[in-house]
Amino acid sequence: MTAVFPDIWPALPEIFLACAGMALLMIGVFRGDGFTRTIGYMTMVALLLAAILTMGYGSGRVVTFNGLFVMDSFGVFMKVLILVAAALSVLMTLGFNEREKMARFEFPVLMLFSTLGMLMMVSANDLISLYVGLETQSLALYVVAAFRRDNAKSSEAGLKYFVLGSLSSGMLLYGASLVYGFAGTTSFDKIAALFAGGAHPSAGLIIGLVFVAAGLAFKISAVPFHMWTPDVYEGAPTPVTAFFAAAPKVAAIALFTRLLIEPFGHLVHQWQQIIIVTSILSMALGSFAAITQTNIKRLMAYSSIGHVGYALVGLAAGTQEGVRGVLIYMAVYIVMNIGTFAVILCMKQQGRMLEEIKDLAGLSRTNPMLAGAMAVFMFSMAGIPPMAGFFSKLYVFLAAIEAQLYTLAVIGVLTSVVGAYYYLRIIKIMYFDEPVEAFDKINDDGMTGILVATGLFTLLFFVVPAPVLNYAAAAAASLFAG
Amino acid sequence: MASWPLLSFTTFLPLAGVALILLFCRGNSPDVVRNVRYVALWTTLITFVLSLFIWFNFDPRNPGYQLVEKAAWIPEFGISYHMGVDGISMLFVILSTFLMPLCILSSWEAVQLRVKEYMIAFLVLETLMVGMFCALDFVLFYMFFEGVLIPMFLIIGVWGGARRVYAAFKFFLYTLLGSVLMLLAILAMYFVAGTTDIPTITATHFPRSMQLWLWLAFFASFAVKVPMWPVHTWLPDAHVEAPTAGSVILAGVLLKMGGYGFLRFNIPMLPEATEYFAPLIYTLSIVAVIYTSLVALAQEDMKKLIAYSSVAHMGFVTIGMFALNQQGIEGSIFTMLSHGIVSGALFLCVGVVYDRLHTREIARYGGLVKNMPKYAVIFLFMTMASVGLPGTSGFVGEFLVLLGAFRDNTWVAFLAATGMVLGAAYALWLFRRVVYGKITKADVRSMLDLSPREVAIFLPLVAVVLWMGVYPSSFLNVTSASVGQLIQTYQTKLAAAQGGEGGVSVAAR
Amino acid sequence: MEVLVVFLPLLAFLVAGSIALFGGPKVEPAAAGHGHGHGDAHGHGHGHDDHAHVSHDEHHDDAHDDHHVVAGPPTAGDRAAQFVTAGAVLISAVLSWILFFDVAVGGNARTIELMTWIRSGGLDVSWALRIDQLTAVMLVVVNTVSACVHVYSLGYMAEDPQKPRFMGYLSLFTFAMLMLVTADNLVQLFFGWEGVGLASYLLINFWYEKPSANNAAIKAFLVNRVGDFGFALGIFAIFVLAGSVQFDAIFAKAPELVGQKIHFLSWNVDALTVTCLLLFMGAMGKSAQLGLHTWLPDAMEGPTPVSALIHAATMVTAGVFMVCRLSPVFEYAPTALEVVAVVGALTAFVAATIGFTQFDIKRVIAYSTMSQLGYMFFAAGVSAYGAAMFHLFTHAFFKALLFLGAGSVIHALHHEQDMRNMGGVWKKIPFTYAVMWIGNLALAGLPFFAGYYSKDMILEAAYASASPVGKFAFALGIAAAFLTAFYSWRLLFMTFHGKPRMAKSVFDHAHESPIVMLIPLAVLALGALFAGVGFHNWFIGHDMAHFWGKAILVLQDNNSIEAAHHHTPGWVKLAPLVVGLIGIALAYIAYMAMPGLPAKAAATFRGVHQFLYNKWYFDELYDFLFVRSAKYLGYGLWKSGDGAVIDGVGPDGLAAATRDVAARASRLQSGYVYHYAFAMVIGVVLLVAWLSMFG
Amino acid sequence: MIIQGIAFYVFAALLVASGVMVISARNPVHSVLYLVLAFFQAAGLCVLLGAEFIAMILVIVYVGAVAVLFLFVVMMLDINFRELRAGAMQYLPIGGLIGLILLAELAAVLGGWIIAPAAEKAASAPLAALGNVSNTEALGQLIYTHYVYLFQASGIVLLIAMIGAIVLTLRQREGVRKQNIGAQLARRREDVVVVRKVSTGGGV
Amino acid sequence: MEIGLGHYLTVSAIIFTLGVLGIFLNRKNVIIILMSIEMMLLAVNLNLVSFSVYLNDLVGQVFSMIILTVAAAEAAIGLAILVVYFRNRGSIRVEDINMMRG
Repeated sequence: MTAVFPDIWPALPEIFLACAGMALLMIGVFRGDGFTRTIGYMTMVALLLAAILTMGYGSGRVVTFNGLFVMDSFGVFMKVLILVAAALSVLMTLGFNEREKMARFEFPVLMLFSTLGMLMMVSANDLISLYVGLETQSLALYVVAAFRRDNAKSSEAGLKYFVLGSLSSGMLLYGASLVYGFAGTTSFDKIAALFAGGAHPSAGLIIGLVFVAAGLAFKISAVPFHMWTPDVYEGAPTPVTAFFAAAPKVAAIALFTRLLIEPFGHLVHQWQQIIIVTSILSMALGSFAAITQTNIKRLMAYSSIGHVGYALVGLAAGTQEGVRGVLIYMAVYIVMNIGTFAVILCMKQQGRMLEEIKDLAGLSRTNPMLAGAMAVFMFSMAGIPPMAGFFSKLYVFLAAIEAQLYTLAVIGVLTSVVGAYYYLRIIKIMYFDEPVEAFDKINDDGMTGILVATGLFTLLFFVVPAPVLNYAAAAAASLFAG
Repeated sequence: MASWPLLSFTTFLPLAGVALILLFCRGNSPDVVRNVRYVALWTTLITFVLSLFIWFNFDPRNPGYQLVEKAAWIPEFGISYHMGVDGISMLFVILSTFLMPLCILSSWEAVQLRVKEYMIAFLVLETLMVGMFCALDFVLFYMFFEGVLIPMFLIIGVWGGARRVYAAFKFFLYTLLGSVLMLLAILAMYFVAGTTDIPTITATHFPRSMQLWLWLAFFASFAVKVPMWPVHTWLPDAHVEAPTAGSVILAGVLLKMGGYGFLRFNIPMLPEATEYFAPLIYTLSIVAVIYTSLVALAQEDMKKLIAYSSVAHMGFVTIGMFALNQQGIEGSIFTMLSHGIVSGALFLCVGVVYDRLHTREIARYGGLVKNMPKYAVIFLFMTMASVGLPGTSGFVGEFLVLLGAFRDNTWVAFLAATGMVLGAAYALWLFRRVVYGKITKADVRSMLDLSPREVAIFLPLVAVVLWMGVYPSSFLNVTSASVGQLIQTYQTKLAAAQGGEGGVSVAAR
Repeated sequence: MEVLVVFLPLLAFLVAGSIALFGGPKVEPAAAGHGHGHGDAHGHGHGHDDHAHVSHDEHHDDAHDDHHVVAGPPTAGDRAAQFVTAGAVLISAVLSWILFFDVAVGGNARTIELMTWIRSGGLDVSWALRIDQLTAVMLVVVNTVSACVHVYSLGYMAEDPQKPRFMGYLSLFTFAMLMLVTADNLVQLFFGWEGVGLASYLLINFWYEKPSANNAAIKAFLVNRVGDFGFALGIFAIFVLAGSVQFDAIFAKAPELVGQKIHFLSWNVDALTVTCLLLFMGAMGKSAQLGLHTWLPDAMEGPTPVSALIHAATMVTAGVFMVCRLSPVFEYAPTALEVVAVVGALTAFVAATIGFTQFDIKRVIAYSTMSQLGYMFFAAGVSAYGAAMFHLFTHAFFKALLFLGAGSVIHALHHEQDMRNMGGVWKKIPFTYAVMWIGNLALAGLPFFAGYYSKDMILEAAYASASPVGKFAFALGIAAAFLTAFYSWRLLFMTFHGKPRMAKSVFDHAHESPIVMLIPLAVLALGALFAGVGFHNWFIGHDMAHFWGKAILVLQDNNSIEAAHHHTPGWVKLAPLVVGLIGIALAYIAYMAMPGLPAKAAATFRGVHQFLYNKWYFDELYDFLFVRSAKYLGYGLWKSGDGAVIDGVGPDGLAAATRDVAARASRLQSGYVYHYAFAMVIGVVLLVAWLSMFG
Repeated sequence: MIIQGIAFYVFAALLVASGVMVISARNPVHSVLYLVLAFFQAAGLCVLLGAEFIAMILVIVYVGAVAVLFLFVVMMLDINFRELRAGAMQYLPIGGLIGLILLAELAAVLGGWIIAPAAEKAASAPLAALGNVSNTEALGQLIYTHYVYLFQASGIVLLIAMIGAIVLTLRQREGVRKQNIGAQLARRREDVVVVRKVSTGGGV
Repeated sequence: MEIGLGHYLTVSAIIFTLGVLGIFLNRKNVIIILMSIEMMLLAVNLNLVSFSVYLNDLVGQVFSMIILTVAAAEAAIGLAILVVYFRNRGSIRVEDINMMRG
């Protein structure tokens, strides 16, 4: 049992981010809050650099750090997604924070550290590294949720998120301890090897798995572990909400997927039921509860719950096609979600932020481009072709049908119709209602850029969908090859 | 000519118009608005001319797909960009492109608000409609099929009447509900056939139990679209609230998407289920014909009445196609084409008076013939075409449908033929209340007859209705080979499934 | 020539229609008709319903008057329209007489293919002109009467500002009727069939401001549609049986179909019987046979020339023509023939009973028409097709004459139609009086007048026929003949004799019609006088077989005319004449000798009178059964079916349920951390329980 | 063995009892103290198991740092405890039921624990491989080598916690005089001292 | 009276359950919730240590150490958030954390 210097190259993006984070922290400390915007840009650059580093990884599966860390195409796909999402989120926050007088240099740094935690989650190959990654991400998120510390809603959001998040961590840990006890190891590879031999899982292991799954379900806000989501989305500062809805969700889904497919891939019959149930509940709740909402952030929370339900449909299939569906789903979801939040961040009148859906009234008259972009996102989220959202749903349902989960698929499409209702309601308010007062002009090039980019992606995804689909397919394959 | 992708050009040309509008027509000055209108008109006109080339290049003797274009789209999934037309779809393409310039013209003055968006919505709609009829890949088809909802939703919702929001939502969600189930069926088919290529899937055999489910899923989508009783209630609402041109397209083309779907998918792909469920279709269609005709009698709103009549006419369509013989299917295609023109024209007729008086309530009119003789002539002509007077397009389709149905099941023909009587009843009753009688209202007295622009809208419609009524062979020739092959496919597959017994039982008459 | 005969009226219609629509002389007649760029021969133009801009006066709406008075300057193109239409039809008429001698007398039957119409699978329908003997007879009838009516209308409608429209409609009708009679297949027949229906609708509705006209027009169209419903099904049945709708093909196939069964609705029935009955249903509608007759009296809302042309001479006889045309099929369906005979006989009788209680001069003639049509049908029903056609032929002349004569009276009396307000005018309008006499004599079947030859032959044939219902038909026919004579002279006496019952000013102003109206009357009077004597040899006499050629098929066993020639007792031949004379005598007694008698009789037999006066309550019955119930049902289905049930349970119900669920779902989100934690724990507990039980 | 058994039961009983008191004590200060007690018992159990390093950390980190932190906060927030006492346990029945079910589920499973046959081999850091060293030494050998990733990552977690705590709670109060050492040090005599001649007897 | 793994696991299960109960039974004081979380983590640690010992595998104890570290960090953050919350609302009653719902 000799210690070997571990192969650190697969973890290069993480290491880079960790160093960058500390460096930026130092810069921030010495230059003060006035330097926040620069730090923000630097954070974004760091995230993008990390994305480039990730893409430079290539392919093939490498396990390092004594089996704690794994890197493969799946990881590349998810990490790039996370990094890009995080970078865009950072870009969106800059202007907002300055306007809302919460521009503090720690903010981008915390987002960066949180992103680091997400990367660790994606690469986790051991229950311990899973936990550490998860906590790295979560702790930073707890803080940013409560970042507007003079705002009661924000601090309440932080508190709720923290309390429930800790509970979920506790559950996850308890589950992990059971898994460890009943499998004798925390390493994913070894657990997988254990069941590859056809070993019948003991009841304790199953219960452990349930607890772990519950903990992770919390992170992806799947029903019934979703309860925090609407409150936190509503209460947290809008850019934070945008961030919440994007990158962490990808990371949690990635982790969840890896956990279920790699170590517990052979127990698919056991966990499939859990996933099916949560998936159905999530889709249903996401569709129904959103209908009565008046706050757009809250609505987006329910929307994200619903979307997670759809992504889980793919996971429930437990097949390579299913994972592929999940990946495509997440990729598209991230884009349209960021786009939607970019629109939400543009909702302001005379410098005042608006969060009510009815404030969008007549947007198509006062700001046709913004309304157009929002309409594209809404149709996409509703899954109406030719928007990207249609394709993402297509592939998860494809997987479900292939796995013969017909009931799940039928419930899925039916709830998507219910869900379409509230997306349409937003469009209705923008297009059919009379305008009240125009929004302020968007004079933030970054925001405009994000809107244009995400809008075009969502709208024109159908033209050349092949690259994304192919990458997703390769990523899914790498998960099953290992 | 055939060497370049004619279908794609026709499909996507309207988008070029959209681009032109977006790029060059900025602002809201009257000049810009006028330019927008002209761009839209010319785009649709050119598209129509282009679509005529499809007809010229179409070989009516060839029952297969023609002008086929195929390009890799998502090759890993067996999904390709596959376009082509056959005798069943070609005329619908022409119908769509034909109605579109008329719609633009009819909105020339009626739409003053947000003209740019309006025209863009219509142009996008045209692309989607044409694309849907050309698509030979399921995913492509579904994309166009569903995509239509978006512009139509906006058209109803933004430029519609008082209850437009309710109508738009009802339209959207109702149709969406139906079609998502179809999506699942498409996916299930994909796993059996390994591709979403429509010709390939048509050649694939599906197990009987699966066929039943698949059929129901497709049915859910198309029945709503057609619409069949009892899922028709979105139609009256949508029609009443939509702007005139929206109603025209809705009745003229969108309803046909359902009928087209039945023909393209349910019948050739799922023959056993088709045979099994044909009585269901018959029943629902007959109920539709009688029920909605009666309901139409009771209407007080012109558009609603015509909307209900559409349901009844589409009842004929579904009866015809599930008679599954040459006359029935050709008749149903013909009825769809004819209904597309005639009901479109009727909605335009309503639009004409709506533009003048801003009400569709029948009781508000009366005696129009006195001041609007030209209008009365055209309205009557279209009413008669709707009633199915021989010599107009309405007759040929209705006759063939009933003949086909009679060959299959006399009860069906018998009950459906009552629609002939009821149809005449509500149509003439409407006409009498609106056009005949004495003028009692001052505002009606001051209504002006058709303007040259309006005459220009109606003349092509009248011409086509007559053409279709007097010399329908131009259209029937196009469809016959493909319909023949469709029946052949259906019967061969059915015979194969039933272990050879039966065979091609009904001689092709 | 054949093409010219048929399409000249269409051309005329297009010209007149354009003039009516666009008004003024600026429209070049040659170019006007087909602004849509289509061949002028195909299609009946876009001027179906042409209405001039000039408005009407409004003083007629309440009364039953028949004429609208000018209230504006005549349209500039009036004259052109009149010349074109009348001229075209006159040419057609002349040509058709030439054709008649060529085809019918000369035996040159032929068919001219124009172009394909509908071709789908085995169904092959063309536009074609079938000119055989039957057609030739009809051509003559249609075009002659039509020409007369066109010319008559020039005078009768002189004061109407919408002459072009009217003339256009008349021409349109003529064209449709010609298409009907020249049809080579059932579908083209149907085209003409519906075309005349449309023209009838338009013409009844000519004075569109009158609600009664509107209603009558719709009624006519709808009742006809009910008939067409059967007709269409009959066509389908024929196609299924014979594989074609072309006459020759059907006729060739018919003998093979005897005894064949067809599964119709839920029963297996004799194929030919059911087919023929369905076709006959169409004929019943068009020819106003009992059950589907209610529209005909109401159709008198139209201008009188219309009644003469359409609702007496031509269109209503289309049913008879159709049955005769299809004689090669009907002959093989004896049951169907019996039904035809019975329906015809009943119609003849019922219509006559109603006719003698009515007071509206046109209605009386209308019921008379209906009754005569009944004769024609039972003639056809006993296989005496020649007799049916002959009666059709003669009836066209004398009935058109009667109508136009009545029109002349109405014209003279300033739009008065009620016979109770007439009387004593015979001196004022002697010419009209004379032609009315001629018409009535022909109608009543007095010897040497046209009706005598045809009607007597029908009755004899019925008596002599082998058909089991022949005697029944004969009996009803005789009864109807009696009533016919009675009401004809009742009409004559009430109208022309006795004391003038109208306002004095009206009486003083009564005057003979202009010459342009009298000439047609004269022509028709000649027809009524000589059509019987001149043609009976061809139609029903010894040249019959040669005359009809292959156009009519009578099986040897059924040849009732032949039988009538040889085996009729003398009293049968005399009976119609005798009852006719009795009828006239009674009418004289009742209306000339003892003017108070009718009222007393009506009071005595109040129930019967009311029953007859109210037309056997058919209208009320139908109104209750169909019209009201349809509207009630429609309204109910709309409000409760669509509204409450389908929408209520379907979209709206679902939406409400969704909103409800949504409200509950969001209420779950209480905002309390402990609830959230609790939910999570319960989730885990349940999942664990689920898995430990079923995992 | 007996002693070990007795010790286990004592620790376990006290652990459970203090655990109950933590969640049921009316005064949060008492809760914290019971929590400290619970930690001590847990440490005792660890010692019984032979994991003395973990036991020490429990005492040092939890008792020494975390629990005291709690205490600080409890005191600092200065809550009106009387008000908090009322009706705390009204949801006990349903909550207790769920708790019992959870416990039953767990216990049912845990009772049947056996070492999976392959589990021995699966061990990532089997004790045997480390030789005969103390628990602390063994952990030390592992944590900086095989588990250096976790070690570093924990560092980052702590860093985040630091940043977070500071960001959230540190307040730069406006208008509060603060010592500016740099400014003080950079002060030169010339900048602050001015020598003026004051005319005698004229006053200032 | 052999003390086996089962005993330890049972104790930790009880503690875990108490922690869970503490989170949702407590309606008054957020701090109690934080303490309950600590108890849950304690139970986990106990579990891990006992498994580690019985499996003769130190990984469990490494895991446990990491958890301890992270738990400390978590406590710090949690208390920081609590303080922020208290400053805003002047209360840490659990029932008051109810601004957002629906």
